Amino acid sequence: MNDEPIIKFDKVIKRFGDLTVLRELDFTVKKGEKVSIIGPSGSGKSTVLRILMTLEGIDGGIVSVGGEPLWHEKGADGALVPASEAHLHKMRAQLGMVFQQFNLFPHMTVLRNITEAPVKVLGLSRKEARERGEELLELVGLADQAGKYPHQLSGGQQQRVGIARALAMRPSILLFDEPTSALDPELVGEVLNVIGKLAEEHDLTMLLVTHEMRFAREVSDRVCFFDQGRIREEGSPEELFTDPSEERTREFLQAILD
Amino acid sequence: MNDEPIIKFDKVIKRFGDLTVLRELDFTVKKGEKVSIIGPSGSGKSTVLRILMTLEGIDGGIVSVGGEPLWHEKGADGALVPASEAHLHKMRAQLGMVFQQFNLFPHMTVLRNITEAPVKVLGLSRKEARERGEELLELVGLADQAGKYPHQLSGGQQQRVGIARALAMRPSILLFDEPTSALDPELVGEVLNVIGKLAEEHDLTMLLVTHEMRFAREVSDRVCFFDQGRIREEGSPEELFTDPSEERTREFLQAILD
Amino acid sequence: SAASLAQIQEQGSIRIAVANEIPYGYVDPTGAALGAGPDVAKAIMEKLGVENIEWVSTNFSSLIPGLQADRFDMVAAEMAILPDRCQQVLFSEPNTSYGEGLLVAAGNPKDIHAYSDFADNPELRVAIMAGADQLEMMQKLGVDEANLVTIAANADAISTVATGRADAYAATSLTASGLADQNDGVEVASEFTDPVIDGAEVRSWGGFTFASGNEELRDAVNEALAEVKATPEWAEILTGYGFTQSDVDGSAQRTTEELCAAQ
Amino acid sequence: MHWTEYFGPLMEGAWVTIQLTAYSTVFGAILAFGAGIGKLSSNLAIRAISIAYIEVFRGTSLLVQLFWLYFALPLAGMAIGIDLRLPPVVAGVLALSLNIGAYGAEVVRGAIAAVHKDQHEAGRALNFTPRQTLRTITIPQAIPEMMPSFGNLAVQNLKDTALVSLISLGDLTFRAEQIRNFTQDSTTIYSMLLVTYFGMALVLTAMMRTLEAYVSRWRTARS
Amino acid sequence: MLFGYEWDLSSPLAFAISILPILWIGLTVTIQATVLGFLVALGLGLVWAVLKAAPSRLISWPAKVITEFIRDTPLIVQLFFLYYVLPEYGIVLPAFLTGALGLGIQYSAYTSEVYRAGIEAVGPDQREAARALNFTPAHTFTHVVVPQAIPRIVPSMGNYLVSIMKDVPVLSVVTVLEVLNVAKIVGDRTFSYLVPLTMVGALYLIMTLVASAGVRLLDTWLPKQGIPLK
Ligand SMILES: Nc1ncnc2c1ncn2[C@@H]1O[C@H](COP(=O)(O)OP(=O)(O)OP(=O)(O)O)[C@@H](O)[C@H]1O
Ligand SMILES: Nc1ncnc2c1ncn2[C@@H]1O[C@H](COP(=O)(O)OP(=O)(O)OP(=O)(O)O)[C@@H](O)[C@H]1O
Ligand SMILES: [Mg+2]
Ligand SMILES: [Mg+2]
Repeated sequence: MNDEPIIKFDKVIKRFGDLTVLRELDFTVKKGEKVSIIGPSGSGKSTVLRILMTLEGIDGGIVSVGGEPLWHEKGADGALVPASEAHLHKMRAQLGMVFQQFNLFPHMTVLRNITEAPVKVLGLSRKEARERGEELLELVGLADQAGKYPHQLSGGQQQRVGIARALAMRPSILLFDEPTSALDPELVGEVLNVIGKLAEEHDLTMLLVTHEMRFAREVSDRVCFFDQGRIREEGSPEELFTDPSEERTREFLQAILD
Repeated sequence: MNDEPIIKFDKVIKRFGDLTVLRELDFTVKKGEKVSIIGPSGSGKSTVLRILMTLEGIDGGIVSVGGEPLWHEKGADGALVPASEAHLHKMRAQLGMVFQQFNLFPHMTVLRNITEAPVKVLGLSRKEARERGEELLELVGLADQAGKYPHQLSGGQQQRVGIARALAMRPSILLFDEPTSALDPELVGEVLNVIGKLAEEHDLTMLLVTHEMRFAREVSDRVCFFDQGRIREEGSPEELFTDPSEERTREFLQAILD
Repeated sequence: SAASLAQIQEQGSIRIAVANEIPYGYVDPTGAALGAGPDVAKAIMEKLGVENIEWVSTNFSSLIPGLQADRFDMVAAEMAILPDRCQQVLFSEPNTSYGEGLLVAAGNPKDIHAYSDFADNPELRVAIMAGADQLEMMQKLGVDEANLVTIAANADAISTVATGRADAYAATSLTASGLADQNDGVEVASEFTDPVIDGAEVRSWGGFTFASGNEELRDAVNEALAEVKATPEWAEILTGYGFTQSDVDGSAQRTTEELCAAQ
Repeated sequence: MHWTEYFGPLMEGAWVTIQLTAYSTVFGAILAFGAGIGKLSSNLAIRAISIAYIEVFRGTSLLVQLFWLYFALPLAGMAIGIDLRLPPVVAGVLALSLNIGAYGAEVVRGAIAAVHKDQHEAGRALNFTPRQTLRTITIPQAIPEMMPSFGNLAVQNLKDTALVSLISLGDLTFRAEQIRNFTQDSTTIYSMLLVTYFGMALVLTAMMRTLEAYVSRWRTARS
Repeated sequence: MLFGYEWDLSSPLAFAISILPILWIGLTVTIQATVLGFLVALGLGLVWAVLKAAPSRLISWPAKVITEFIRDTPLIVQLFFLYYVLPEYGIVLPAFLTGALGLGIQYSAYTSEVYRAGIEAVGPDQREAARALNFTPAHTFTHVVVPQAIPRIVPSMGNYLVSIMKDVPVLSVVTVLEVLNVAKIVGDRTFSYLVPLTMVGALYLIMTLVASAGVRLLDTWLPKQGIPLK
C-alpha cells in the first residue's frame, strides 16, 4: 500500500442554497485504501462521493485526485482557475461510481450497459469491449445474463451489473453510495460478496458509504464517521466500533446496531 | 344478552375464480355478542365481513341476518331465490362497517361525512342529522373537528370519524375490518379506546377482524380463529389465548405475539 | 318554410342577404348595406311597407343554400339569372345587366385579355369565386379544371392575383374594376374581349332571388321593382355604382322567363 | 378607414365569440357528463349510444360536423319531411358543443373511473343507492380531477369558435374578414385578431384555474 | 363535373358512387397535408423544446411565450395570417404549403410539450450515470436520453397525427382542395350537400379509426424493455 494520498479534500465547502453541507472538510484517502463512510442521514456522505464523481461542484477549498486538483486547473499564470469541462473529463477517467439505485440504462442489455462506455469513451473496439465485459460479468457471477435487460434481473443482480459497469472503465478509485440499501434483505449478501472479493483481490482505492456496519468492519481499512459535514471521528474498524472516543459516535452506533 | 343468533352463516361457500376462500363456513353470532376474528392473512376474515356488508356475493349456502336470509329472499312459491337489490337495501340497514383504510369521503367535512347518509338514506332532516352527528362526534371525542376535511386529521382521528359515520346509521350490527392496522402505532390506542367504550356501553352486536390480540382479549366475548376459510377453533378469549386446543392456533398465536 | 309576404308585412321586417361583392351588394364595416341590389331593394321594401331590413352577409356560394334553408327571405346580390339556378330558386325580373371582366396583376405581365386565353395557354391559372357563374363559362371554354383556383370571397381576389397565386380573376366587369380601385397591385385587363359562349357574347342579367315556393313574395317584389324602374332614381342608383348606360338599358332586353328557359 | 376604427366591429364580433364559447362550453360540459357517465353505465343501450356519440364526434373533423349541420342537415330533414334548418347560431353552438362534449366525455369517464373503489364500497355500506353514490360521492371527487383537462378543452373550444365564421356567423373572425375584405389591410387586421384571441384565451385560462381552485378546495384545505 | 369526373344525380347511391373518384383526389391532398404538417410539427416542436429548455431565460422565455401564443390562437386565423400577410412582406407560399406549414406551426406548440415531458421523464439518475461513465453530453442525449424518451413520445405524437388529420379541412379557407373543400364544391355545383358531406364524415371516421389503430399497433411494437412508462 502506497502512502501518498490519492484523494485529498482541503477545507472543502459545499452549499445547497442556504444549507452548508460540507464545512471546511479535510479528508484524505491513500492509494489502495478501502475507506467506509458512515454517519447520520444528511451529514454529507453522498455529497463527498458526488463531488469526487464531478456530479456536484464545490463552493470553496480544493479537492485533489491523484495529486491533481479536480475542480480547478492551473491557469496560464500558475494560479488555480475553475476547471474546464475538458479537465473534468480527463479527471473523471480515474473514478468509477456504483449508485444506490443502480442507475443502469434500461434500454440496453446487460452486456451493452457494460461495453457502451469503453467503446464510446475509451475507444475500445466492440470486440475488445465485449471480451472485457464478459470477464467482468464472470467476476460478478452473471456470465449467463449478458443478453437480458436490467428489468429482467433481480435488484442484487442489477447492482452487480452496476459494479461491473463501473469496473469496465478501469478506474483507479471506485465509489459506492449505499450500494445495498435499495435491495431486499435477502439480496444484500450477493452484492456484498462481490464488493468484498474486489476489495481483497484488487488494489483499487475504494470509498464506501454504507449502513452495513458488519460489512464496514470486514472490508475497510478505515472507517470515517461523518457528522454535519465534517469528519467527527475516524480510525480502524476495531477502534471505532469497539471503543469510539466521541459520545456522538457512540450514540450513532448504538442507534444503528439496535 | 339474547340467545337467538343475529348472524348465521350456513355452509357458506365463496370463491374468487379458482380460489375457494370460504369452504362451507358455519358461523353464528348472537345478538349483542362481541366477536373477534383472528387468523392468518388470506384466511377469509375480511371476506366474511364483506359478505355481511353485501360487498361480496356468495356462491353457496345461506347467510341470515336477524333471522332473514341476506343474499336470498323468499320467492312466490316460498323457495329461496337470489336477493333483489331492494332486499339487499333493506337488509343493509341493519349493518354498519368500519374500514381498514377508513374510506372517508375526502370532499366532505367531518360532520358532512356523518350526516350525509342519514339525510339521503334515512330521510332525516339536515337539522336532526346534524344534532345526531354532533352527539356522535362527542362520543368519539372529536366534537371540535366537525368542520375539517378528513385529510386535515390524523389517522386515528379519521378512523374515529369512520366509526361515528357507521353509528350514525343506527345499525344493530357493527363490522370492523382491522380498524387499527393502517394507523401509526402511537395512534392505535385512541381508536381502541373508542371501540372499547362502545362495546361496554352499547348492546350493539360487534364483529371485529383484528391483529391486536390484547384488544381481542379485552373487548370480545368470543374469539374465532379462522384458517383456510373455516373456523379452526373458537372460544372465550381466556380459553383461546391461554390454552388453545389446536396446534395451528398455537403456532399462529406464537408468531403474532412475538 | 320561408316567411310569406303576409308575415313579412305583418312583422314589418325582412331578412335580405348579400355576398359582399362591390358594387352588387355589400356590407360596409358599420353594418350598412350598399350596392345596386340593396339600394333598389330598399326602395322596393319602402313600397311594400316593410320598414325594417335585416341584412345578412354571407359567401356567394351560400346564397342559394341559404334561401333553401330559410336563413333569409331574399337575396339582393344581383345573382345572374341562369337556367340551372331557376330550378333551385325563384328570380325576380332583371334589375341589372352586366358584362364580364378580368382582374390581373398590375402591368398585366401575362398579357391576358380574354377568358379563352386560359383554355389556349395551359400555363395560366385563373381564380373564380365559389358558386359563381364564371365556372360554367370556363368549363364551356374548355379550361382545365386544374388551372382553376376557387376562392371563397371576392375580396380574396386581390391577394390571390397580386401574389401570383392565380394569374387573373374572372368576374364581372364591375367587380373587377371595383377591386382594381382598391389596390395598386392589380388592374383590370385592358382590351378585354367578351367571352363568346354557345355563339353569343356573354351578358348576364341579375335579379333578386327567393326560395322556391315563395312566388307571392317574388310577385310583389316584381310589381314594386317595375314601379321603381320607372323612376329616374333607379338609373341613378345603378350609374352611381359604375354601371354604364348600356348596362342600364340592357336590363330591359330579357325577361326572367326567357333567361330561365335558355338553351 | 383608420385602424382604430376596426375596434368597434371587432368588439362586436368578440362579444359573439364570447357568447359562443360560453354556451358551447356549458352545453359541451353537460354532454360530456352525460356521455362520460353513459359510457360507464351498466345499461347496454346507454353505453352503446354514448360510445357511438363519442367515437363519431371525436373521429370526424369539427369543420365537417359544422358544414354537415349547416348545409346537409336541412336537406336530410327535407328528405324525411322534418324541418331541420338550424339558424347559424344554433348550428354553430350545436357543432361546437357536440364536438367538445365528445372530448370531454373521455375526460369525465377517466376521472370517474379513477375514483377509488373504496369510496364505492363506503357508499354501499352506508346504503346509498348507486345513483346516490354517483351523485354525492363519485362525481364530486372526480370533478377536480377533470379540471385541468377541461381548462385545455375550454381554450380549444374558444379557438374552434373561429370556424363558425365559415357559416356566416358574425363572430370575431367573421368581422375581421369583413373588414379585411373592405380595406385589404391584412397585416393590421390579422395581428389584432391574433392578439385578441390570445388575450381571451389567457382570461379563459385564468377563469378555469379559479374554478379549479374552487371545486378542489377540499383538497387544499390546510389544517 | 369536377377534375374530369361527371356526377350522376339519379339517386343518392349513384351520386355517392359517382363522386368517389372526386373525393379520392381531395383525400390524397388531405393525406399529403397531414403528413407534411406532421413532419413540420415534429421538427419545429423539437426546436421549441430545445429553446424552452435553454439555460438562458433570454432564450427560454420568448420560446415559451411564442408557443403559448401559437397554442392559444385559432388555426384558421394563423392560416389567414400566413396566407394574406406574409405576401405583403414578399413571401408568397402556395396554398398547400401555407396550409401544411400552418398546421405544423400550430401543432409544434403541442409537440414541444410532448418532447419536454418525454425527455424530463428520463430521470437525472440516468444523466448522472452517463456522466460518471464520462459520456459526452451529446452522446448522453442521443444514446441514453433519446432512446428512453421515444417510447414515451410516440403514442402522444400518434394522437397528434390524428388530430392534425382532423384539422386539415380548415385548410380549405386558403383554397386548399382537401376532401371537405372538394365535397363543398360538389355541393355548390349540384346544390346537394347531403351526400358529399356525409361521405366526408364517413371517410374521416374510417381514417381516424385506422390511424388510431395504427398508432396503437406501433405502440405495441415499440421496444420498451423495462423503461418505466409512468
Ligand atoms: N441537490 C440538492 N439540493 C439541495 N439540497 C441538497 C441537494 N443534495 C443534497 N442536499 C442536502 O444536503 C444535505 C446532505 O446530503 P447528502 O445526500 O450528502 O446526505 P447523506 O449523508 O448522504 O444522507 P443519507 O444517508 O440520507 O443519504 C442533506 O440535507 C440534503 O437534503
Ligand atoms: N376481489 C378479489 N378477487 C380475487 N381474490 C380475492 C378478492 N378478494 C380477496 N381475495 C382473495 O381471497 C382470499 C381471502 O381474502 P381476505 O381478504 O378475506 O383475507 P383476510 O383473512 O382478510 O386476509 P388479511 O389478513 O390479509 O386481510 C385471499 O387469498 C385474497 O387474495
Ligand atoms: Mg446519501
Ligand atoms: Mg383482510
